[in-house]
Amino acid sequence: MSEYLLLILGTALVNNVVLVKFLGLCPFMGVSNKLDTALGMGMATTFVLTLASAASWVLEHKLLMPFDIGFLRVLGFILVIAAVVQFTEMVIHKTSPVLYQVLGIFLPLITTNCAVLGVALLNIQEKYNFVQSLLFGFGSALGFTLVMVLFAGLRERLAFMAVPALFSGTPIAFITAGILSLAFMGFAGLYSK
Amino acid sequence: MLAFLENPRLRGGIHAEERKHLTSGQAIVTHFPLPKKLYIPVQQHVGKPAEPVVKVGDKVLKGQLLAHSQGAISAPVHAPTSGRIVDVKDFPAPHPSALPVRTVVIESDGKEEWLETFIPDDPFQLEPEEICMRVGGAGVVGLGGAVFPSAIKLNLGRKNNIHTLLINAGECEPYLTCDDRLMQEHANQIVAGIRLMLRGMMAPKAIIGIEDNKPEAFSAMQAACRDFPNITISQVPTRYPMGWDRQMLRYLTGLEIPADGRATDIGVVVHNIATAYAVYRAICLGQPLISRVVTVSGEAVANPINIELPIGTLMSEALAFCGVDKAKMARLVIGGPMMGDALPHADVPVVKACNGILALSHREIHEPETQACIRCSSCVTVCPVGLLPLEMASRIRVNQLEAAVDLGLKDCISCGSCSYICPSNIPLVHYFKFASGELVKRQQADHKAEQTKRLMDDRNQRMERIRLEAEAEAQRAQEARAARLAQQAAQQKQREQAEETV
Amino acid sequence: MYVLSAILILTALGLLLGLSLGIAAKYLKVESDPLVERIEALMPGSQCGQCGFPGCRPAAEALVSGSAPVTLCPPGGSALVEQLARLLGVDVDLSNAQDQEAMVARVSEETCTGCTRCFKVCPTDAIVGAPKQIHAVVADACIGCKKCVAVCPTECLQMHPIEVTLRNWRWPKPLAA
Amino acid sequence: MNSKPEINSVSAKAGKALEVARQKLAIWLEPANLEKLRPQLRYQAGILAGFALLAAVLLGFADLATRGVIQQRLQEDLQAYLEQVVPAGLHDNNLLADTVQVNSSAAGLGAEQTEVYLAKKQGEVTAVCFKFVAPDGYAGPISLVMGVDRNGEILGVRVIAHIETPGLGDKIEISKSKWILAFNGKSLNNLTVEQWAVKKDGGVFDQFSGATITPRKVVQAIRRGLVFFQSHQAELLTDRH
Amino acid sequence: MNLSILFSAPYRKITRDGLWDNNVVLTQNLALCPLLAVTGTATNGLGMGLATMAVMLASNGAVSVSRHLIPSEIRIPIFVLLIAALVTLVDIFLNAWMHELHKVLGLFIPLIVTNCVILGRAEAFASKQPVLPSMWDGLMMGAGFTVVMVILGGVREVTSAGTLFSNASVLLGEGFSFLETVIIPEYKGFLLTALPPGGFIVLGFLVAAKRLLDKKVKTVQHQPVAEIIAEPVINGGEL
Amino acid sequence: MKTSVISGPHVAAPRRVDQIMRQVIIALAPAVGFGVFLFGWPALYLLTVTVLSAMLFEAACLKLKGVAAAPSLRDGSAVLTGVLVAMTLPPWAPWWIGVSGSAIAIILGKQVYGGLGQNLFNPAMLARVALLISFPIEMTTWVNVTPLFTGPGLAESFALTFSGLPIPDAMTGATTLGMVKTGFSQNQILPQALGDYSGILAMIGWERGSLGETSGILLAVGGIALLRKGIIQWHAPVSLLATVALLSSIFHLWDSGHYLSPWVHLNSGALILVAFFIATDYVTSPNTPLGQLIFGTGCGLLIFVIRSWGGYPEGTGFAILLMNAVTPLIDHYIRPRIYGRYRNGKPLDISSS
Ligand SMILES: Cc1cc2nc3c(=O)[nH]c(=O)nc-3n(C[C@H](O)[C@H](O)[C@H](O)COP(=O)(O)O)c2cc1C
Ligand SMILES: Cc1cc2nc3c(=O)[nH]c(=O)nc-3n(C[C@H](O)[C@H](O)[C@H](O)COP(=O)(O)O)c2cc1C
Ligand SMILES: Cc1cc2nc3c(=O)[nH]c(=O)nc-3n(C[C@H](O)[C@H](O)[C@H](O)COP(=O)(O)O)c2cc1C
Ligand SMILES: Cc1cc2nc3c(=O)[nH]c(=O)nc-3n(C[C@H](O)[C@H](O)[C@H](O)CO)c2cc1C
Ligand code: SF4
Ligand code: SF4
Ligand code: SF4
Ligand code: SF4
Ligand code: FES
Repeated sequence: MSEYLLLILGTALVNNVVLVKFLGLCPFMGVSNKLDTALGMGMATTFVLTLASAASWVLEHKLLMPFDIGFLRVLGFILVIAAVVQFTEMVIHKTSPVLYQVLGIFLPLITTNCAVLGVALLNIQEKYNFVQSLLFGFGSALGFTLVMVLFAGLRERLAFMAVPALFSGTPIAFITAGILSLAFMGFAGLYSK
Repeated sequence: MLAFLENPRLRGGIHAEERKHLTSGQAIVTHFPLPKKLYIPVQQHVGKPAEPVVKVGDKVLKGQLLAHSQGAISAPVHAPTSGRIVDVKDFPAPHPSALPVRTVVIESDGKEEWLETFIPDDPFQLEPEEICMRVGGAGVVGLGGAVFPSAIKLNLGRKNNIHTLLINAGECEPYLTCDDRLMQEHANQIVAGIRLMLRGMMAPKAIIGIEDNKPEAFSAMQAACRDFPNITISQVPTRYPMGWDRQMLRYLTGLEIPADGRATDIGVVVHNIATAYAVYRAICLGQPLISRVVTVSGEAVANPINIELPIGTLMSEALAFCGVDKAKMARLVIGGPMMGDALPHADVPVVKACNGILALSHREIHEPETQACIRCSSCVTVCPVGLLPLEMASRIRVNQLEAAVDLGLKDCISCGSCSYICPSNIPLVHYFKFASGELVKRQQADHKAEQTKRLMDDRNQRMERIRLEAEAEAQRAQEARAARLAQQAAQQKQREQAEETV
Repeated sequence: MYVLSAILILTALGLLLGLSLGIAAKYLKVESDPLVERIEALMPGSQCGQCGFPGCRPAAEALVSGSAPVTLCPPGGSALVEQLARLLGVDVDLSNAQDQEAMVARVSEETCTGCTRCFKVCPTDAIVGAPKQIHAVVADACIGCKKCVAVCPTECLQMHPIEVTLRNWRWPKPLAA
Repeated sequence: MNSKPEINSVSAKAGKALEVARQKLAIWLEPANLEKLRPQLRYQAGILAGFALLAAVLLGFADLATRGVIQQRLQEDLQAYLEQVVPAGLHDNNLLADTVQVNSSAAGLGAEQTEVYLAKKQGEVTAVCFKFVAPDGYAGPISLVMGVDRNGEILGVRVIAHIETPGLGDKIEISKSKWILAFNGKSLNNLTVEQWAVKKDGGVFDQFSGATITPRKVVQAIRRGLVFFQSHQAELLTDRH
Repeated sequence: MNLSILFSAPYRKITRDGLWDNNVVLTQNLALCPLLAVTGTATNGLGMGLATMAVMLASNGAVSVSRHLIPSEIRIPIFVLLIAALVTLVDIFLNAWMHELHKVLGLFIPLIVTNCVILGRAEAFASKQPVLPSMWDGLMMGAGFTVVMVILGGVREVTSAGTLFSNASVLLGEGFSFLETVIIPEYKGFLLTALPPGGFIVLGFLVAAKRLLDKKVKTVQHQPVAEIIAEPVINGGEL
Repeated sequence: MKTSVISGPHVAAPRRVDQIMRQVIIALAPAVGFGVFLFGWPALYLLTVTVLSAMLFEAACLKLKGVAAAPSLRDGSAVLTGVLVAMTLPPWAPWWIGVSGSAIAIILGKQVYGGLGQNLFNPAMLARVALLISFPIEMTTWVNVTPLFTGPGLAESFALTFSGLPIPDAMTGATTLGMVKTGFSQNQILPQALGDYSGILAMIGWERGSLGETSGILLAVGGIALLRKGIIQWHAPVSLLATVALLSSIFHLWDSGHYLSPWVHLNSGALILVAFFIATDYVTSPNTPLGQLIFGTGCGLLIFVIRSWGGYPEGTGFAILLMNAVTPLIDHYIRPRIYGRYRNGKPLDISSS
């Protein structure tokens, strides 16, 4: 049990997908203007990521490995992911038009959110079993959501600050992300020991 | 440091330099020379302006009705002295904009002739309704600053089963001592006024809250109340804005008024101490509210005093009487320095709401440069309401008023504690006043847009109706023509047939 | 042989996913966009066309499709901008927004001939008066559309800023720190 | 005799069929036709499957064509590493082909089973080499490969992969510093247990200023590798082939 | 094929958009993951940029060719399928026949699949435009990406290690060894820029620098807003 | 002439920004003075370089922005940041470390965000952490205690600070926390790893460490002075120290071989400095009392976690930066109860009161 908890925490904090692994940066920058939308995006991603981790594990271990067709891994994974995302998109469109409006182009982009494919591939690379894969996916998504929400909070506050014109908007957001990433370096070494 | 050990009933607040000693030691001056002309605005209360009942040229007696109240919430105004009406015109109001307002101008005849009035033998035998009526007829309004017609509050109290009348003698604003002096000199009359109010509201008990920086007033009041066990006197800590009725109520009783409610909702009515005195005068002496005690103070005033002034006196005259040094005066303020307004000039009349006239020097207003907010959160600490002034101001700065409303802008009482404490000297209250005004403007615009839509719909419907009518008309005309033609044709045919047969 | 199975598996996967997505698309179809309605309700509704669209509804549609900025409607002023920005989740810098000063039409009594032309064009019936009589504008109903000014033959209608009185006086914005 | 016309007619038929198919395809590809097809469920599934088929075929053949080559490249890579730690003069066999699996679960090498490559000269084992991991580097595991001669003396050690801090811990790479060469010739016999440590801990190996953990952990791992070799020495050196 | 068409106004606009006005990274804020993950050195940036450019060229072409076939409901899976297939092909071939290069880039190649800008361009441009402009768009967007990759990698490499294009010969072949330079010999190294936080911060300053340049240019010419919003539809070069 | 309308209040409190900053500097003075005494002239040079360069960078940035530099410099925040940066540096660090630290703090930490009051992260901590990451060697070279006049002279010290020559190994050692971390990595257990640690000396500050962090007692004196003056609130420091003390007590009782005692924790590293002077930074901490309690607790928790299980010996800098990132969220969700309303903003029920 505690081993699983450690896996989730380690994935979310120490090896944070966004700040340490550099995955999923585009939605991280694109959908973090508002706290609410960041939370929405985080939850959408959590859903997709967890599901995709499980689905890709099944694909890998039930189809690709038995038939020795590892070269189709990327292709198969991305196909499954794309389908999961598309499905999520349709559900959100149906249930929450405002959220849909806001997440806009980013929902389809979860497909190419490196985080999703990246985590699915890492699952295989790290030789995780099914439960571990699931938790790894969930932990990564948790880490993603965590930094999304932190970052959105910071950016919401930045919106009221007198940032110089040259830096306001994207540049200061990047710099802030850098400092956030610096802060997360403090977790280095936590999980490995 | 040990803020957490303090009374949880007391939140926020500041301790500004009091500067009450300038005037607190001297008796109220009552020999102010009667001015030649008095300017009485018809609106000196919240609600509808009063409607003048006098014409230019009319002679009036002291205490005579000048304008009667209008509608549900309003109050009459009376002649402060005897004389002749010389004008009813627009005259600058004691308001930061000094924009004009309808004003009755009386030229005094110096005789101070009183109107004959009814004085009851035993006022405490009057019916409660009667008391309320007389208070209303005397034009008494709340003298604590809100200038809400007092009779309405009394009536409301009677109808709502009030358990407590809270008498607000906080006088928490620096400089001001008029209530303090009033209590020292007229304690018995005030207590009589309170008893009348209790009777008028049929309320069982009253609490008087006095800030602990007025020990003389406290003992005077205590002496005056000794025979009336249903009136208690409590000292409250000196901390601005203790005089905010809700703060004092929370401190004294632990009760809190719901945000969208009134004091009467929880069985309390709050009146100012000077209001009680005015009630006494209205009932026991039959005198309407035509004068009041005003603190004239500030470093630019040579002889700061409390002075009883007829309503309508120009502030410039009052200041001249006390000896103001124009060169030293950096700002003229009506009311206290915290909530009062700066006036552009002194040629405006004293009104019922005016409890202070301050001529402040540069040293007193002490106004350094405005800097960026350093988020010190002092403003949060001192806000008695529990708001986040820095956050609201930052939203308003970029015109996001809705966001400011979400943060509680509408609960702000404009007490000024936040602006006072801010080390960066940010005009926080000014932001909130601006935003509130802007919101009212938006509300009105919304209202107007709705109105517009309705008007346009009406018009479109009318146009449509006209068009339809015109069409129907045309149709009818056409049908008629067709019928005529048919008839003609038929006739023709007949004729032809006839010819044929012929 | 593994190549064959690869081809088979992937094709089957494609078939399966295509089918399920297609079905999902059918069942989860979204008919109309309720957002347009909500936005239209926010608009001033004077259909004045200052936004460059032929009325408020098209303007709302353009907003939803993202082809128009939230600052499009001058009559709505910054209040509208703020509401739209919230609804659509976009960032706007309102700090320098300046609402245009509200104006109302006023009839100057010397030159009015009572021709009733203004009376006929006013969309809100803000002008009152009988033929051959001096007309007057009800300031509260006038929306400042200037249509009457355009048709008046004697230039007796002019736009004036709304008069400031104690009733509509507001605190100005403090100078920025 | 009549086979020729038959062939002709067959090819003609085929040509015709092809022609017809081409025409049909052209008609089918007409934008107007596609417009009609696209909303159909059947079509959607089909087209996705079609593209999947296309991709699978493409990749399948690409893989068929390259699988062998890639396998070979990987072998070459491994070979290259092994050659660095086992001098060419010491063996005449193919290292990759001569391997034994040894249980290393107790040795702390980061794996349950370790594949040991045997270097042989004229059929006799002259040296062994194997990969192992220092799991507790500063930033993460450090993969190493080591060659050891019959007497348990180190022939060479190399770092295969690591994620230590660039500029600090990465001096363990041969391309960054010669530090790793200091292990050549060291064995459990010519150094005491205390000496198998960085200088700061009283040993003989240098640390890097400001980064002691990386070298400390590498030294400890290499020593564990030698212990592993020692405990399996007899088993490995006797030739069972 | 007549190359001069590439200098006609619509193509010039594509070129400008790709390289500067609508730059993948600096303006669109896309493709950030590979951008930050591999730009430890200028060489890595160059290699990854070139590989991405190649994939973009091919994927935009493929998407555009098949755009009439694809129903909008399942366009994303199909686009992704195409891109993944292309990337896997590149991966396989590099691995087999340019093994040294693959060893350096190997880790990052699958990342190209998930580079959002490839799908982004497929969606925004190639699925609506004829083949030739689409491919040109892919090329130019890729080029713009590569330029930023190299600049970012260069800045990070110089500040953190004092070198520029180190290891260029390993990655790109011996012919490129001339690129390898030591800018600051005996440099202590400002490690921050080599690490993840530094990547973000340097990128922030790069975007600010572009803004500064744009502001200087803007005083000369001004582009109306409407043009930026609507993608131009180009006729000509129909397949 | 819109501006002529002035709103109340017409009097103002006497406390201004520059006074606040000055008083914080004064409160830091004893600890800084002790640091200079403890580590000699090089420490003084470093302090001077850091403060001067902080002011210089501030002035340069303001100049670039086109703002008059003098008024902003006078508010003293740049000096304070400079002092705080110097206090977190190894006392014999070369001059360029000080200059880089000031540059990071002022430019990256403050001016790109728009200057005073606009920054999201504590500039001094940002500088500390960025330097640690960038120059781990210089930032972990701790000189032995060499009180003024016993160490190198004026000129020699000048050379030490400005030439950048390495400090001889014999003159350096590890800090308490560093020693313990190293001990653990050599598989030692506690009393052994602590060596000849003396809690009393540590409290006075007679040990290796950063320029201004060693003397817990002097820092606490300064902090309490600020508390009494009402310049800082008690919430953040108390909750921070209490959290660390509580967690370390629990774990120390559970396994005293691997977890330091609360006494060592409180006297080690920058804990007291951070609690009183860093966690209370107005700009980067929450603005409600409850928020500050949460902030302090979060800092304490993170410090303990990083010290006990993390890769770095000390975690205060990281903990502060992390909690700075959480601050906007705290401010968003934690708001004071408004008069007449429940915490969720709904008006009170009439019956309930
Ligand atoms: C910030 C603030 C301070 C106030 N201070 C006083 C005061 O010192 N004395 C007072 O009588 N009323 C004061 N008031 C007004 C009271 O809240 C309340 O309106 C008044 O006591 C009602 O009595 P009245 O109707 O007789 O005026 C203050 C109000 C506010 C908002
Ligand atoms: C950003 C950073 C990266 C580091 N990287 C390494 C590393 O890769 N290897 C290492 O042994 N120590 C590294 N360290 C240093 C360790 O934290 C630790 O201080 C050091 O190993 C102790 O060595 P010393 O005893 O020589 O000071 C790094 C420190 C920092 C701040
Ligand atoms: C109690 C207190 C603590 C402070 N702590 C810090 C600090 O840790 N780091 C720092 O750079 N400045 C500190 N300051 C000074 C300023 O707040 C500092 O200049 C600010 O954090 C930097 O941003 P600003 O100058 O834009 O406000 C402190 C100030 C006070 C009053
Ligand atoms: C305010 C302040 C903050 C510090 N923050 C950190 C930190 O985050 N990480 C660190 O390793 N050392 C930090 N140090 C240094 C630390 O307390 C100590 O000197 C050594 O890190 C202990 O090995 C800090 C020092 C001060 C004065
Ligand atoms: S003016 Fe408003 S915000 Fe400021 S302290 Fe008073 S109630 Fe609070
Ligand atoms: S008191 Fe002034 S400086 Fe302090 S937080 Fe409030 S607005 Fe900002
Ligand atoms: S400008 Fe505003 S009010 Fe006028 S038509 Fe457009 S949306 Fe309607
Ligand atoms: S401006 Fe428009 S609304 Fe106003 S009176 Fe003229 S026509 Fe009517
Ligand atoms: S490249 Fe855009 S999310 Fe990774």
